[in-house]
Amino acid sequence: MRVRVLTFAGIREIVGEPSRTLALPEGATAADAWNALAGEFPALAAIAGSTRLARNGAFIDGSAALREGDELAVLPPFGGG
Amino acid sequence: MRVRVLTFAGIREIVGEPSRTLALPEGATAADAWNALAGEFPALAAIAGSTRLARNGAFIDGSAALREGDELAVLPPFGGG
Amino acid sequence: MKYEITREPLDPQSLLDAVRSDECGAIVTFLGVVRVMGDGDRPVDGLAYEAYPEMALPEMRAIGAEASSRFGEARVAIAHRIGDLALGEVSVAIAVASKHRAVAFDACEYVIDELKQRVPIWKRENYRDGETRWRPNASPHA
Amino acid sequence: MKYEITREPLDPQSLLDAVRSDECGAIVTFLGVVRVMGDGDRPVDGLAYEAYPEMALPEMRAIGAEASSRFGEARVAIAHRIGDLALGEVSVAIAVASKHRAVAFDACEYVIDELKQRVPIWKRENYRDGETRWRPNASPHA
Repeated sequence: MRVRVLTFAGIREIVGEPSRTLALPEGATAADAWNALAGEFPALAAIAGSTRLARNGAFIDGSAALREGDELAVLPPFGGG
Repeated sequence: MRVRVLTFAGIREIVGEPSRTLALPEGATAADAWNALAGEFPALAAIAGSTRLARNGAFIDGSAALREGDELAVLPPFGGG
Repeated sequence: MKYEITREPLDPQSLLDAVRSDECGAIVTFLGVVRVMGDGDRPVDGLAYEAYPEMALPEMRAIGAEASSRFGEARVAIAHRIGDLALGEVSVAIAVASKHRAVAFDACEYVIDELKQRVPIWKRENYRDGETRWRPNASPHA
Repeated sequence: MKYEITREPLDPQSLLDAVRSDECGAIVTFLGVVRVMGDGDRPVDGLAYEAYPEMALPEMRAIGAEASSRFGEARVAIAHRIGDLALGEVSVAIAVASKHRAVAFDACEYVIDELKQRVPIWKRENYRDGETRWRPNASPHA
């Protein structure tokens, strides 16, 4: 299946583009998607602990199963205000 | 001696003018000035307890002695904001 | 910074401009607005404010200075309108700029609380039924 | 009332207009302003903000609704700017109108505190020496 990964701020700079399509096996979780991304961009490993994930606009745990067409946002710590 | 009495809000409405000159004996206090005013306008008696006095822009007690040319402000409870 | 008692409509933007600086990351403003219920339960058409400016302006300056020293450095501006005000018009505008927001919030709230108690300004409520009343602020200890 | 993420300069007056009503006697606003020291001790030339609007706007609405139910009825508007901001420009503007001022102050402070923790917006500090850094907000429990 294919999911769209959205990246922001420092993570976007590491990945080099704001949006990226990942091809994942059926049944893959959000953590699987993160690991696929971190495998490609080793600099992400250092910030895994402070990064949150959201699917289609709602926060999820790494254990959440993804579906074809999901939008997975990879969110570094917020700095608005 | 003569002092200028400034009145505001409800007190001004009772007295009928915003400023009034009182002729007082030498050595008169702020309380004497108030009593002279209240003698002329009996409706003031009911609000004596909530009225404060200021001389030349500074709060004073009734016991403060007045001088020729003083400006005595008679201040009902504040309502700004 | 800017302390004013005026018969003209208040301009919140001019207070913002008075307090802003390159050092300040937060600006908190308070606007008092004429509302239909006034301070009580009787609908009003509008209010009239009256001031003793020779005493009110120094007191407003003193409150601004206190606000700045109590909570942390802050830049304060206060404007109060007098005369006749219609529903929705602004009676008082306060702007406080500070490096950090907690100071700005605390200082702004301090200014409006103290202004209501200490500044010689009076308010007359003009009720819809034609009656009027000079209405003092509640005591903070009431 | 009004919730916005925009690249255009923020207009505090439009937020005031969005929240005012005949029932509200108090309007409290908060403006976040780009200051020379940023959040740290290094002088900045300016900031850049980035948002995930599809998630940020619903979260801003949720915070506004919480603020109104927690402290007493309040009308809330929130605007956040994104893109490049120079010194002195406004990054966030919040307006809260309520019947009484204590509610407006509490609700406004709640909104900015929660916004900094919960809304997916990011800030890059552009230092004078040419370096840049994405700078997260401090945790409230830090």
